[in-house]
Amino acid sequence: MSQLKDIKFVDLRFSTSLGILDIIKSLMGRICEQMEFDEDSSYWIWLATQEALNNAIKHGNKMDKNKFVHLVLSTLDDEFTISVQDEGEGFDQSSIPDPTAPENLLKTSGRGLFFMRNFMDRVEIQINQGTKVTLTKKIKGSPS
Amino acid sequence: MSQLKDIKFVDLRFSTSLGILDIIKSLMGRICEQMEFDEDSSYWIWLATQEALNNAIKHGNKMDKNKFVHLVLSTLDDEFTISVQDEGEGFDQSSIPDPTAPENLLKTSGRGLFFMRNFMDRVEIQINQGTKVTLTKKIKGSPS
Amino acid sequence: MKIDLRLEDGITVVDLEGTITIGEGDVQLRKTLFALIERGQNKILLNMERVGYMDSSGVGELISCFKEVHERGGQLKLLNISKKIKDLLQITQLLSVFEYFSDEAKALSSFK
Amino acid sequence: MKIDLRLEDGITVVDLEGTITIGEGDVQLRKTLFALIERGQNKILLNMERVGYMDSSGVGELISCFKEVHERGGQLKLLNISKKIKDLLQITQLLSVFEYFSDEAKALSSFK
Ligand SMILES: Nc1ncnc2c1ncn2[C@@H]1O[C@H](COP(=O)(O)OP(=O)(O)O)[C@@H](O)[C@H]1O
Ligand SMILES: Nc1ncnc2c1ncn2[C@@H]1O[C@H](COP(=O)(O)OP(=O)(O)O)[C@@H](O)[C@H]1O
Repeated sequence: MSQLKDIKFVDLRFSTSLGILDIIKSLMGRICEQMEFDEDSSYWIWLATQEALNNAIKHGNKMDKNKFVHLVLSTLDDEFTISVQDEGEGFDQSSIPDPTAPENLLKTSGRGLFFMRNFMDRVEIQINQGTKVTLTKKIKGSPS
Repeated sequence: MSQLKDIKFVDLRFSTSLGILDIIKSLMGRICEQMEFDEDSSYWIWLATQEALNNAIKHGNKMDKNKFVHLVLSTLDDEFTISVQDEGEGFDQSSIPDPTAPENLLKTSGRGLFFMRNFMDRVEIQINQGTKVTLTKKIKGSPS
Repeated sequence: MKIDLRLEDGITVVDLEGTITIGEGDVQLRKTLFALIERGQNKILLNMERVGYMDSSGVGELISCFKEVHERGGQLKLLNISKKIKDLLQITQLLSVFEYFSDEAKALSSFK
Repeated sequence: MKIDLRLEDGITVVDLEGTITIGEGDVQLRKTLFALIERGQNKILLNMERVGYMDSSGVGELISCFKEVHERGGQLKLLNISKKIKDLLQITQLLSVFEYFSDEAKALSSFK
């Protein structure tokens, strides 16, 4: 019975909403716990995911409640993959400035992707129909 | 901003798991609140939904973690629709006994569908690839 | 689910706390009650004051316990069921099957 | 987010409680601080002891407040940032921008 508690795979499509974020947070917290990520890792994984969700809602779907965000959480023995897809117009990755460059230090935005890259093992961005960001975190100690 | 908190539509596909139920419960609680269902209605809506989810997990997917449950929550101004689909073999609806018949009163199972019918305004069962149960609850006072 | 046992005037009061649903308290409750019966403690009062939620599996579980206790010549009664659980037992027409009380002293003396 | 204000030796201590994230505390914090500056209370100590979580929007918000206070000739300093928020400010190389303290008395006297 206890094994049946585990959440292996979740595919969630929802209308643009900020109100669902803390429910997704609980869901991810549960999965991180079951994958035995330590508390710090879980914290950073959620931070990175939240940045991706915020971007999908804000920049991708431009807060349009008639558009959808598509989140897929999938767990393997040694890694956790999170993908976030929106219905926006995408963006030019090469034009994203480095937020730690001196001239950008005091900018009030532009740190989301930087946080994702900092806290996850892999960040892939595909722009096709909307933007799809795939975040991967390996269990500590597993070969990369 | 507050409008953007609303959750209008959620489409959730998850690997058979009991551990996700209380997260779905929070999600539904949030939606019921936003639709202004009173506390009692929210309680019974969750009970009915949980019965449908339990059936999908237990009877439909037979606890097989490689199978999926598909839950769709959709809100209109005056009604909340919940559909739960599994990947099982379906069942013969006409053979389901009435749990309130004297000979069934002390049976230890067989009250799930009865609860759904009792607490929801409409219960539709389609058996196609697996079983799909669609539950509808109208906002009190809205014309039926 | 949290289950606490106490003996009052030869009757076992089972204080439950939590939910009685699939995969949660259900098996646990059954195990506890069956163990009591094995030990000959077959006068049982289930205190449900802190049971806030029960689904059809939970109802089934109650019945299964009820039947087991009766087959062994014992008695199982309910104490302090919430309005909603009462509703569930009402619509399933089980309210007349279970004896239930809202006063512990009265419940205990009913076993005599 | 919960925001409480208290005046200590002419310095406004802003006790924050909650998260600084998109659509949550952020706008609220900005409004509070801007109102303080309007009233000429431009020596501000943000007590973040009870801020458990902050995302990049929150960082942006802090910077926006910081810049506004400085442009008006004031000072904004941080008190009791958690290990994780410190990490965030560290990797974004903002730790040297914000003055931060773990002792309120020391923080207050630094404004002199
Ligand atoms: N999903 C997205 N859709 C469209 N544009 C995006 C998306 N994600 C990021 N961007 C673009 O990349 C920029 C940098 O994003 P990010 O590093 O997260 O910082 P911020 O969101 O604070 O601007 C954004 O300002 C936006 O122009
Ligand atoms: N999703 C499903 N897939 C297959 N069989 C089902 C499903 N839902 C219900 N059933 C059948 O209908 C019966 C009655 O279901 P229900 O009223 O929910 O009570 P219970 O689950 O306690 O048996 C079940 O025992 C099962 O045989």
